[in-house]
Amino acid sequence: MKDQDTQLGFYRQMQVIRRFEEEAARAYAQGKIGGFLHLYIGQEAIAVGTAAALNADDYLITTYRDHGHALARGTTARAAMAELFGKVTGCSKGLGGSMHFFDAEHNMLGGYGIVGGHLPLAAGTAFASKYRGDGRVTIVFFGDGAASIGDCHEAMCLAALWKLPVVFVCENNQYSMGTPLSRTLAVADVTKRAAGYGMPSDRFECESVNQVIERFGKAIKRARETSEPSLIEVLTYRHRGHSMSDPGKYRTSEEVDEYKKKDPLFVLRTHLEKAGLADKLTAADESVEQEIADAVKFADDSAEPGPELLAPTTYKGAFAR
Amino acid sequence: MKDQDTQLGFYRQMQVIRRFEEEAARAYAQGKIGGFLHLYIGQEAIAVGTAAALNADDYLITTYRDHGHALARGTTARAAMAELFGKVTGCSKGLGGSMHFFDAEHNMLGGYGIVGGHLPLAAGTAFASKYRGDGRVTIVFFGDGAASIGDCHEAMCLAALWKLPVVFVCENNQYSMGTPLSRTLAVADVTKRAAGYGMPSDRFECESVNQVIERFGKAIKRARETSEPSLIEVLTYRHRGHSMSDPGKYRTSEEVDEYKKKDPLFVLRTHLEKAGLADKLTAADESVEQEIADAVKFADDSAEPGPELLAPTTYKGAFAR
Amino acid sequence: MTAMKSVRFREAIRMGMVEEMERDDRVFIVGEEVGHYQGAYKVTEGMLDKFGPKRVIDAPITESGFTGISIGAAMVGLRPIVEYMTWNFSAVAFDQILNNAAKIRQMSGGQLHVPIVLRAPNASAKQVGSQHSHAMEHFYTHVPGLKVVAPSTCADAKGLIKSAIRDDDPVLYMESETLYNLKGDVPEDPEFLVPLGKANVVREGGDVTIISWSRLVHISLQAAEQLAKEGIDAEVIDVRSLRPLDEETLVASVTKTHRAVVAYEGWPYGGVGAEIVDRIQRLAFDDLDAPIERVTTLDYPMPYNAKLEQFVIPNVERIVGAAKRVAYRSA
Amino acid sequence: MTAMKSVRFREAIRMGMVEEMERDDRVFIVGEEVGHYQGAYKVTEGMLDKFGPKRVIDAPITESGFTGISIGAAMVGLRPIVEYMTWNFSAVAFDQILNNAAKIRQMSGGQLHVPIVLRAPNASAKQVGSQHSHAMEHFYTHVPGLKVVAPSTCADAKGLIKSAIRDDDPVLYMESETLYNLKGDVPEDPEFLVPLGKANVVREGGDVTIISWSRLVHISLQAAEQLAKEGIDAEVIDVRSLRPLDEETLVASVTKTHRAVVAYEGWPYGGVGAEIVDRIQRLAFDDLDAPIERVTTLDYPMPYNAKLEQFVIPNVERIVGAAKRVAYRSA
Ligand SMILES: Cc1ncc(C[n+]2csc(CCOP(=O)(O)OP(=O)(O)O)c2C)c(N)n1
Ligand SMILES: Cc1ncc(C[n+]2csc(CCOP(=O)(O)OP(=O)(O)O)c2C)c(N)n1
Ligand SMILES: [Mg+2]
Ligand SMILES: [Mg+2]
Repeated sequence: MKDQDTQLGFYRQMQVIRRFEEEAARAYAQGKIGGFLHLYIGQEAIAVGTAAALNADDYLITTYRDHGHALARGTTARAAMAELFGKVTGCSKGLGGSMHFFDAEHNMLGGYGIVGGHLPLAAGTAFASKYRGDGRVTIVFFGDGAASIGDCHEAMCLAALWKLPVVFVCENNQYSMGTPLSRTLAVADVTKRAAGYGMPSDRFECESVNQVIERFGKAIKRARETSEPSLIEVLTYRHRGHSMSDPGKYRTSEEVDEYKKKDPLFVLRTHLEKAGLADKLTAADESVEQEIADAVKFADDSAEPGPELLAPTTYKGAFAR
Repeated sequence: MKDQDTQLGFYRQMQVIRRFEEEAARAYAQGKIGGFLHLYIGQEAIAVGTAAALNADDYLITTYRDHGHALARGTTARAAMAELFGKVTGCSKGLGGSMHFFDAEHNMLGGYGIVGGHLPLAAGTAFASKYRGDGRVTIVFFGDGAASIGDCHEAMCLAALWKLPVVFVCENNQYSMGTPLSRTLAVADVTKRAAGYGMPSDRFECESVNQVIERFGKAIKRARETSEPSLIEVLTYRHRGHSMSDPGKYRTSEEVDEYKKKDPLFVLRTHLEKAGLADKLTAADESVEQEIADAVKFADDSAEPGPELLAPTTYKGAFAR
Repeated sequence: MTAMKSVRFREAIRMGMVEEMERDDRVFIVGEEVGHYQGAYKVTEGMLDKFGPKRVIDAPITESGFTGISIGAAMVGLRPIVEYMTWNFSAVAFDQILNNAAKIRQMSGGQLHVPIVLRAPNASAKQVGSQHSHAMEHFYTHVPGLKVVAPSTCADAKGLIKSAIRDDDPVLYMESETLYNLKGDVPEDPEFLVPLGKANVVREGGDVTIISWSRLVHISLQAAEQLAKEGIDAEVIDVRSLRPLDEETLVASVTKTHRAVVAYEGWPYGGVGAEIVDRIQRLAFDDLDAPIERVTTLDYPMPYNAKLEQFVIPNVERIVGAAKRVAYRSA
Repeated sequence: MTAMKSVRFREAIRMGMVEEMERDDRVFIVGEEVGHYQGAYKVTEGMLDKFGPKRVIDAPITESGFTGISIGAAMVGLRPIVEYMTWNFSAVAFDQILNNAAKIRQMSGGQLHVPIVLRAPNASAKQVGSQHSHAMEHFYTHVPGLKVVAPSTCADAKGLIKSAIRDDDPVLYMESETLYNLKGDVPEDPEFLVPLGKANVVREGGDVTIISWSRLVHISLQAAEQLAKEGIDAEVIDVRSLRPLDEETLVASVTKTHRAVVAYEGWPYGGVGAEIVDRIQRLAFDDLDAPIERVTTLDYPMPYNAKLEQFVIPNVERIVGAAKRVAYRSA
């Protein structure tokens, strides 16, 4: 394990995401958040490891399950919570909502709601990097449920053909909504596709932030140095239902408990405790609580976006329909 | 080589397709045929072998390059030529044209113009066969240029997952319009995709009808007996441009000549000549000439479809828009 | 007398599908989460148990693929029902619907046809945002070869889904998540059918015609109540069938009221609303005493914020305002 | 005085693209056969030689993929031109256009925008049949976030493609294969721009307004000649920009002529034509002396047979007939 402060930092980042979403779930129950809310709880190590493995100016694009990636990348809990509350101080001015977090400053180029539709966009930002020679890499996330859709295929075909600096990551949490992998895919291993695209691949079960940094790091390096795309499959697990409206009845509580024992956040906490860092962990937890409480208050107190925002975000400048 | 009469039969079938298309090209130049006209010349052995390998009630679906498959399956040269001439006696009543040959009686379920869009349809007819347990197999053809498009991927994913009795055949004639394979695919071998779908595959250069019968036969048998889909890639070559409007400048005449020497129709003819069948070949050629001449005359003489056909082919029965 | 049963809208759809699946074993349903999960919005609840996995089929996220498969199956004689999780996701299957479902009858010179039903919730739900709030009828009604219906009541939900399933051409059936819990009486008679192409006058009135469908029918009825208080007697028409469109009923009403408002979800440019305006101005020109007004979703992508969403979608106030303007009771 | 050059329509588009690519190295073009093959319809002829494979990019048949890639590239500052072989094939990229190109500015709260041009030949060519003859403007104009233009002259072809490339939002640019050989004068000035949102009165007249765009402008002008012989003086308007739509110019004309015919390719249900009808009846109600008529493609998929194709697409006769009817010169 790398130096303890770094680990403590990762712990804190994961804990921010975890606690952010737990509070979001509560706010959803209170009716402060509407629409869909897809929680990332259980998968945080991936977002935190990704952010650590990337340069600040690399691009990240993901699905509607986007809170973790935004927070890890640098979006403040305030801006994130305000977005969920539909406030103008939100990262997408309250126009996007949970599924559409955008934070251009932190090169978080969006959460997207159409399964598969964002993968070509990521190949496109990578295309732009290659075109300009700016040395940036794009990383894009998709679910196991997205592996069969056309745009996933087209994005990979084109990225491989044109050698675009993009890393495709399948966050395989083993379910697409209520459907287990075995009923969506004829093969158990998504990376079996890579050879057909002529792309290198990697596959592992996510245990820790370090491991994510190392494994993603290789693919990011390859993209940056030789402009070669990669396909990575990370086995992970979401503790909650698909979205707030899903009770998740299709999984046994044994299965969920089994995975909770392997939860990277829980494992790291236990490890750091054993390493004698209990006090620092408590301090971290407390500061996270404050940060989240502050975010909720900020979101509560913020103003809503007004109708005057609609025209200039539909088109630039004056426009007659 | 199987018995000589059978071979002579294959020769005749190929010759019908070849001569049909040569005359179609001429009629196109005379303005009797409009729109797009994509010739199959050079690829005939595939259509003839396919028809021989299938049962009469098996389904066949293909692209806009569909004359060969229709003729081999049993569509008369008359109905085919009349369709090109836009006549009501055509196999699609003159409403479809070259790209949209349909002959339900012969289970030729259509030529389709949107690259990739017909592959899910073929998985669908196979789905129906499995649903009904009618023991039929569907075979579907697509070009090398179609391998990267979304619907190709989705059709294969679903056929493999649901174990549908369908054989996917990539007629790899090495060009999609003016683009050689190397500029459309990152891998040289389309069947590399098969493992990612969990599908058996086969790949060969088309030399003869016999070989097509044997190799396709295995996949058809697998589909019929175990309801397992397959992916087959057949390397082939089109002697002409992509369509009548394409002079084919992107290929050297050396390359074209090289392939003409390997032309399965030419090779078979030479072989049968050497086997002492020159007279029978001449007789076959003559009867083909008559058949095609008759088809042209029939097409010339046939009536055009009238506007009264339009409403009942848009919807069944009376309809107010 | 016909026996009636009080059910929710989602059950009415299900009743219709179940009856037709019992009647005709060529009918099956395919879509994401329609089976084990019992339907993303529980429309198909219990159907997997009843009909088994051969006829109630969970599909991976491949809308273009399973739409195409269903079209292929329909070409050779099956009668598929495709459920999209919402109509928004049909956008990735747009080519299949436009180029195959709608075209195969004609391209084949009438040899083949495509008896298929595509159904899903449509238009706004609550705060589902930019990519999940489309009113897709405005795209699909444009296409000859397709039929499009959008019921607003439980009885119509049942009667129209049954007619759609029995129809020999592709029928696109549009629901609304916001109506799934609506209660209403439906005839139990398994031969109860609501024909495609017939609008329904749901409130008679002499001063202005309000034309609407799906969720907006309920909003329009509220608007009519309010107008009544202000002395304007509105006739409300539930179009139900968007294509074929029952222009006779629309024209007859406008011939009586001389004024019309079309109120529905969807953006203002083109679409079903503009088509209705065109028909009325063309077929009832001399009877019109005022320009026809449309009350639509405003011309923006759907914002997430709840108040902005309400601002953008049509509401009672805007309908009342439009009705008053066409009745020259305000500017 | 502006120097003029006589070119063909396809060259006018190319001139515009080349000038913009010379001016701004963020502009590139991607599509099937745009490079080595010199363009399926030779619009991009010579561009690969001039700009090299980095900026003139041959794509595999993956319309959704390369549209999405171009949107992604535009999000971070490039200015892509996407050529579809024809607009028909954009149907497989429909979701990218609807859900990404049109939505990203708003979904992101204005942080990102998508300066992209999508262009291709549109509508009927000659006997290309059912799946290759779509007039796609009727789908895309419905969507806020998109702009749609369809020039009919060489000068507009050049001026509008340049404006489209310089625009900061997605612009869909619709050509016609049947116009590619048309000759006309275009200004050589690299700052010659035709603004989006401005219609053009291409023939003045006082009796009836014929509203049209793309290929049909030329047919409408022929109809106007014929009408002139019969004593009806038609004003012909080339809409050019379908969204934004220049309603002022349309209304001003109808206010003068009191009668309108809208003539264009595309099916009758909904679409741009219905939208134009709605605007006129709403904004010029009191000035209208007759119902507005539309002359459209008939409500069928496109048949292959040449005579049936001609029967189905709008022609001079049908426009003349409609104009006479609205002028009450015939029944
Ligand atoms: C094209 C499309 N079809 C359907 C949906 C509805 N939908 C949203 S998320 C989802 C499941 C996705 O599962 P997966 O890809 O495994 O990602 P996860 O939610 O597990 O992170 C579905 C079916 C959609 N958003 N887009
Ligand atoms: C979705 C789509 N994009 C583009 C086209 C235009 N197009 C027709 S055929 C063709 C080339 C196809 O090549 P290939 O798949 O190799 O088949 P081949 O013509 O060689 O038989 C193209 C680009 C189309 N028909 N559909
Ligand atoms: Mg998943
Ligand atoms: Mg090819």
